[in-house]
Amino acid sequence: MCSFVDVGLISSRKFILLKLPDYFPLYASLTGAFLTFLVLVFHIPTSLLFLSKLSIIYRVNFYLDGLTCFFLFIIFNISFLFLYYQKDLCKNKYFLVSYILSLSLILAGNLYFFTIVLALLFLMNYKNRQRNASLYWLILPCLLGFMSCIPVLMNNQQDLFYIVFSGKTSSLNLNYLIFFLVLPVCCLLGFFDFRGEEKNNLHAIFEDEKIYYTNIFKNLIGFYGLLRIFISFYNYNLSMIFIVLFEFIVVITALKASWFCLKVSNLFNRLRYLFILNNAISIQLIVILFLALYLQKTALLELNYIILFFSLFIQNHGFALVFLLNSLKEKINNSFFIDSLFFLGLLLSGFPPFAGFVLFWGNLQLGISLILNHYLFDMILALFFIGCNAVIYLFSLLGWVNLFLALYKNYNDRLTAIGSYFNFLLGYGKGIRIYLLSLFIFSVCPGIILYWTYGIKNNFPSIGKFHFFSFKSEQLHIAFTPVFSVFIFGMVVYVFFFIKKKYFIVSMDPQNNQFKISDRKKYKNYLDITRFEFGTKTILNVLKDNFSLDIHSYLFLRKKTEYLKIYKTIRLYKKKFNILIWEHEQATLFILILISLLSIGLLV
Amino acid sequence: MASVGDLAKILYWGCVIWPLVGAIGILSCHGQKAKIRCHIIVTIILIVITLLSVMIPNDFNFSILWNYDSFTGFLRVMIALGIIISTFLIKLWMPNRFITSGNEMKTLMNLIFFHVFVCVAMLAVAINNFFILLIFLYLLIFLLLIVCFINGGSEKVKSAWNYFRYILFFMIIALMGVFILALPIVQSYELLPKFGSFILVFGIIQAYGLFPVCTLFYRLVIQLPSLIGSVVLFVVPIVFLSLFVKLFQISGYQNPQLFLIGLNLLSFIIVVLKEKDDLFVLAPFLLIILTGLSAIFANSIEGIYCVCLFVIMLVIFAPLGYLLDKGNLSSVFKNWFKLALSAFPPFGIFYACSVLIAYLVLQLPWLGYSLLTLFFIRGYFLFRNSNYQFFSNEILTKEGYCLIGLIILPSIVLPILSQYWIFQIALQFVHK
Amino acid sequence: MVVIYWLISLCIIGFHLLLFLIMAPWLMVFIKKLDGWIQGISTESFRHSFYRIRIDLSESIRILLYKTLSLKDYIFLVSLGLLCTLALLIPFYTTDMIIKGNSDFLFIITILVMIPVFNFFIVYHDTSLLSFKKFQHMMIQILLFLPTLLLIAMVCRMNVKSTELNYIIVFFHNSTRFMNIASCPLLISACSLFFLVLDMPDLSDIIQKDGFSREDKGILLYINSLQFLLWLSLIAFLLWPQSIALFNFQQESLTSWLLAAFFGLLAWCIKIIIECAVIALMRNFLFISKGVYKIGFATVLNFLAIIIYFAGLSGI
Amino acid sequence: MIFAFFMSLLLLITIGGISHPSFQATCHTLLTGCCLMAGWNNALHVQITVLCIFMLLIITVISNLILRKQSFQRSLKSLFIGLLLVILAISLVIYILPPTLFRLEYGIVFSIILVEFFYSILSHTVGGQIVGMLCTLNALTLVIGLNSQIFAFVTLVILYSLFLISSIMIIQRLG
Repeated sequence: MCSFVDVGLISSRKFILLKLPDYFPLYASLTGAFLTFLVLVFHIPTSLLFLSKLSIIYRVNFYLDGLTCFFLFIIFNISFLFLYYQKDLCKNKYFLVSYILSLSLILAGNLYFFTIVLALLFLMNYKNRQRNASLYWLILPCLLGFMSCIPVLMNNQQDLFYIVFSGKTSSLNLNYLIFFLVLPVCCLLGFFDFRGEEKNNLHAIFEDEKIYYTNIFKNLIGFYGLLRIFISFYNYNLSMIFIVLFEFIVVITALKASWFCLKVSNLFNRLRYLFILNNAISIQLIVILFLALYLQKTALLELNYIILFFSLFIQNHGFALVFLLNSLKEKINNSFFIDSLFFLGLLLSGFPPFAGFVLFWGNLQLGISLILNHYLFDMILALFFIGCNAVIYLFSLLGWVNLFLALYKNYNDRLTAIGSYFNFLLGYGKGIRIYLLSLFIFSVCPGIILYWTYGIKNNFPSIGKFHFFSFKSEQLHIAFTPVFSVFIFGMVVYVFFFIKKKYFIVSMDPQNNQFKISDRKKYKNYLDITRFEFGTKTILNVLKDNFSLDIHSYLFLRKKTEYLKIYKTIRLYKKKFNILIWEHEQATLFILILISLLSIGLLV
Repeated sequence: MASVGDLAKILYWGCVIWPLVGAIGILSCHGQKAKIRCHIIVTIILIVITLLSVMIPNDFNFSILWNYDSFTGFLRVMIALGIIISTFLIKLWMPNRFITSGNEMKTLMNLIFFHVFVCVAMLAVAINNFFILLIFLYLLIFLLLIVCFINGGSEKVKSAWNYFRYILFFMIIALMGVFILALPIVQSYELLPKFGSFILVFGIIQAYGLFPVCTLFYRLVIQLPSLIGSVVLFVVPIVFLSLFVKLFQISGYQNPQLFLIGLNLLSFIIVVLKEKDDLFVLAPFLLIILTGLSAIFANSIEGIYCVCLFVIMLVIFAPLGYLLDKGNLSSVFKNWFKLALSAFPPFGIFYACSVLIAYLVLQLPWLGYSLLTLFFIRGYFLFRNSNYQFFSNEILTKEGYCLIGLIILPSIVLPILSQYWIFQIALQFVHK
Repeated sequence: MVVIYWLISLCIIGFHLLLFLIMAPWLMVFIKKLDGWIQGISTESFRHSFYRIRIDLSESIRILLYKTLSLKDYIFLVSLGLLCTLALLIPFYTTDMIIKGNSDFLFIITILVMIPVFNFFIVYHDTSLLSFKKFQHMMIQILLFLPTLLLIAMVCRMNVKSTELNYIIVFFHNSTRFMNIASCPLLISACSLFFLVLDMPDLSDIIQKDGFSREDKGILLYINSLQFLLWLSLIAFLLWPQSIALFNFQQESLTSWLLAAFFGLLAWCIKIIIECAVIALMRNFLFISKGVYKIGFATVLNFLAIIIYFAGLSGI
Repeated sequence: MIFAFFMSLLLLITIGGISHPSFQATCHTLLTGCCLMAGWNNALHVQITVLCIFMLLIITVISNLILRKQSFQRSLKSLFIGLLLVILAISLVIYILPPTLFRLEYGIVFSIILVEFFYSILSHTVGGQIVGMLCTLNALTLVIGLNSQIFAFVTLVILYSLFLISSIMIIQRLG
């Protein structure tokens, strides 16, 4: 289908690196998934595994622990999904290279190997004459700073070369590490590629769409890098500045992404910005982790870990499927595509009680309980945190609603009954249906995933009691069990349909059985005129109609002419100002001295 | 052949005398092609001998003239490695560079003086006596003068003569410093050894190309024929650096740390500013400066470790850069070289720089961070316009693979292989 | 003992749901009556309006059970289902039902915010431009109140150390003082919710001019009344959480719980009536020129609640 | 005392300088020989001092032969700069060296080196450059003659020989 894609460093026409037969990576990833599943479920101590023995022989460290197994499991799952549909996706092996790179990075035992593979990944995605290509040459020196901030004198004099992840080396200063990790991780999570609707190179957007699913690996690596550094070198003397900087970047990108996903009309771009929005919200959890450590509130850590890993698991699997479907858009029939996107949206967006809402709920509860002491600064921080989260959640809701409206607006005459989506007799897309149903089950009763994250127990200091159905933490009196509400809703719906089927005859007319959305003849004109798009114009009009709030003039930048006017007035007054100073030279001098003395006094 | 030590000594003198034998061999061959082939064979055998001379541990006691320790062995191997790489590159990329403008006599003399130059360098690295070392160093520079005379051209001769005079002045200054340090009462006054060591160090570091002499050295290197130029670019700095590192063994010597750091940073900034127009010849100067910076802390294990790492980088990237500049290769090669030299991960001098900065952050945090910011600024200046094509069809040819191999060799392969050996060198050198 | 416990909790749930489903339409009629009484215009009599509602509802439910469902019907069903789950989560007069650990304040207000969003999808069923504007206004109105709702959650969290409704009740039961300064923040934030419920449209006006069939009108009206009742019961809960009986069967005897439950029910009815009166008064006498001022008032009240909480802490 | 007199005379010659390079070189080397002879008794090894004196004689002959046709000019500016350098060097040495040593002599040697090097940089003609460097080498012979270490002497001889060979080649090539 899409024959060759010139993306990143590898010009795939000459891609002769990997000549493996097609089925080899498929089975390899399957076995990998199975092995890591075993390790996670049965909490096998990872020191037994043969991989960690490999390092002694080849002096290249491989390191395996609960965290790596968790991320490996996700990567194997996603790659199995993509390899299964590789025939329909692109021909070139661009996906395989990023897959192998991400695997080697996660297995990397020492920091040198870690930074090398991370840099390779950045170079892979470098496209010259890209909009933010000059950003790459700011990220690579960050990695240099990252690598050189770790003191050469590790515990053993012998191994100057490797700074290994295995030992608990608390001699490091985490601030510098985080400071140098902020930019690369944000770039990995896609916080900087806010490409607007470039009309001129549509080709770029089309080309990008086909292989955007590889960004899932970049995203995972970003999270893994941050968590790995945090676990291996964490100590308590973080400094507040870096955390606030990180929080500031995350909030800004979240707001920007949410605004863009309302403005943009292309389906792919809308999905992309929602992906970035969800990343930003889950990164906020990690920032809360750092804040909890800084404020020495260990009661929060347990719930934070659980929610973080739960949302990581669901979000990555969900968005992998979303982008895979988007790449397969032409090949599969439309109704299946729309329904699965609808269910995925329901899962990821933040509609209660599924995974998106859990992410938002966790963020809010942890954020509030983190800041709960009685100082004015904390109060302002709490209000800022709540306000930003509210706006982000509001815009993400509108973003997903916008997506569903767009979907139903374009394809609404081919909509099958949603109820019949999950009966597995239908032929096409059985794998995807099973995948989706399992995701729903996981999101409703999180115990299954939380049992796996307990494999990471020895990494984290304080993982408490295990609750199968709910996110609960006794000290903070926070609890949320999604399964009960689904159970009640299911009961109510079942009662209605039971009565309907038992006592009332389904109408004999077969044609009537077929689900029809509407006979669009009567009110054709209304629907087409009304703008369903939630673009800027609609929102501004809505605010103007309902609340008579005209914010059009504030939002958009003034034209250039106004700047010119300001510049002319300044120039006019400059001459007068010089003459003034020249006349009252002594006075101005005296005033300047006075001001400087006062400021110094103030400072001291 | 009573003990293994004697074998090591014989091998050491072997790797000194072998280049002379090579020169005689080249004389005896007749015909351009035979001479060049003989030259290549001699250089290949040279690296074999030097490796052997290093592998065999020596138990020779201290002698005033000839002193063997693992660090000088390491330097000799590196010099041999550099020579191998430069000859191999010239043969692969521009075979006609051997023959200088058709003049039979000039190519012959160039080849012979190349070997004599190597022999003197091998000698100079291991000599322990300060005065004899100065003789050999000055002999090296005299050889360069003679090569310039042979190849003719008033421009060449003038630059060589200027460089020759400057180095003579700095050597005299160094000798004055040594005599001040050798005074019997040097310990009783705290200013005297400081002044003496200041003069001594200032004399030596100017020789390997720090500011202000680097412009002269740069002009000299450009004039030289490509075979000798690519080798001179790293042999002269390495030899003078070995002298600079051995200064710590002089009894009264006190290292003027702040002055040296300042001078190094100043020359770093100047090289960065001048680098925009021709990176390929100036880049080795950057490596020399970084080696000098890490040599300042040569009395500690990490200092020597960084020096060894940077010597590896210098030995491989100096000829590569010089020949890239001379040969007309595609811009993709140059982009890869620029990436390797920019100290960004993953290839090139990233690992050595990170180890150096990490150590500096420990010792002098302000210096570590200033160096890091310098790398940031340099990265921005180097890669400002973002249309760098790294992958194209040229890279998938023979030359492309050779270039990438050469870039990956010092950045990943050599540090891993030689990590244990360098650490032993550092331990032995510091505890002496 | 356990069997009795499950039996009683089942009948509590049943009575709770019946109460919720029946009381809702009466409420809308009662408020219309109050408005008429304040403005001095004569409204239709109680008996006639009940008769009309009863016929519409029974008609729509009968047809709903008969015909195959279209997207519009799905939306109605989903809204009804969500409203029933919420009804069971919010304790009106007693607590400690089976769904003890799940009634989280954030979860409830998100679903309450979600319902107008679902209703907006009805627009795809060829409604008129006017109804499109009305549904869009309802959705935006409630979504813009989200920051104030989260502020209330924060006040709740700070005052009662948890946003779980059951825990709030337990907290106030344990706190011995009857009406101390500490419980005032919750009271004020409840009052701020009045502004949210103020402009809740009762959908009767748009339905006449539109092409909806009879049963759609009935269901839409019913959903809106259920939603209105839920918001009022939430406000009632926040106003005086101590009035709700604790159903921990182990400590107290059955009779004491029955008494408390009856008192809780009575208190709930009185609170609902008072709220209706307050809303009717606010609708007639509180002239707010711009819609956005309501949100402003609500946030200001919440800030006031926070400041009072701090005042309470520092012993005033 | 004689030693100090000869040293001061030597300093005069270096700063003042005679217009003809070969005459300047011969005077400078002969005077360094006289200084050596004057400071004869407090040298460590007399033999090395004698060797230095003979070497200086040979060098005067060779330098005379080489610098026959050469010429260089001295401008007032270089004179003043030379004076400034001398004052600077001597004051520096006096500040650093202890009073027990020959502070004046060391100051003079150090200033000669600086001045002559500076002159060789300033002069554009080859003759001036060669004479400048020769004088700096003479100052070095003075130090080595007195401190007298055999290896230092060998280095000095080789430095002189290499410098003279290169100057011969330069004069042939650049005239």
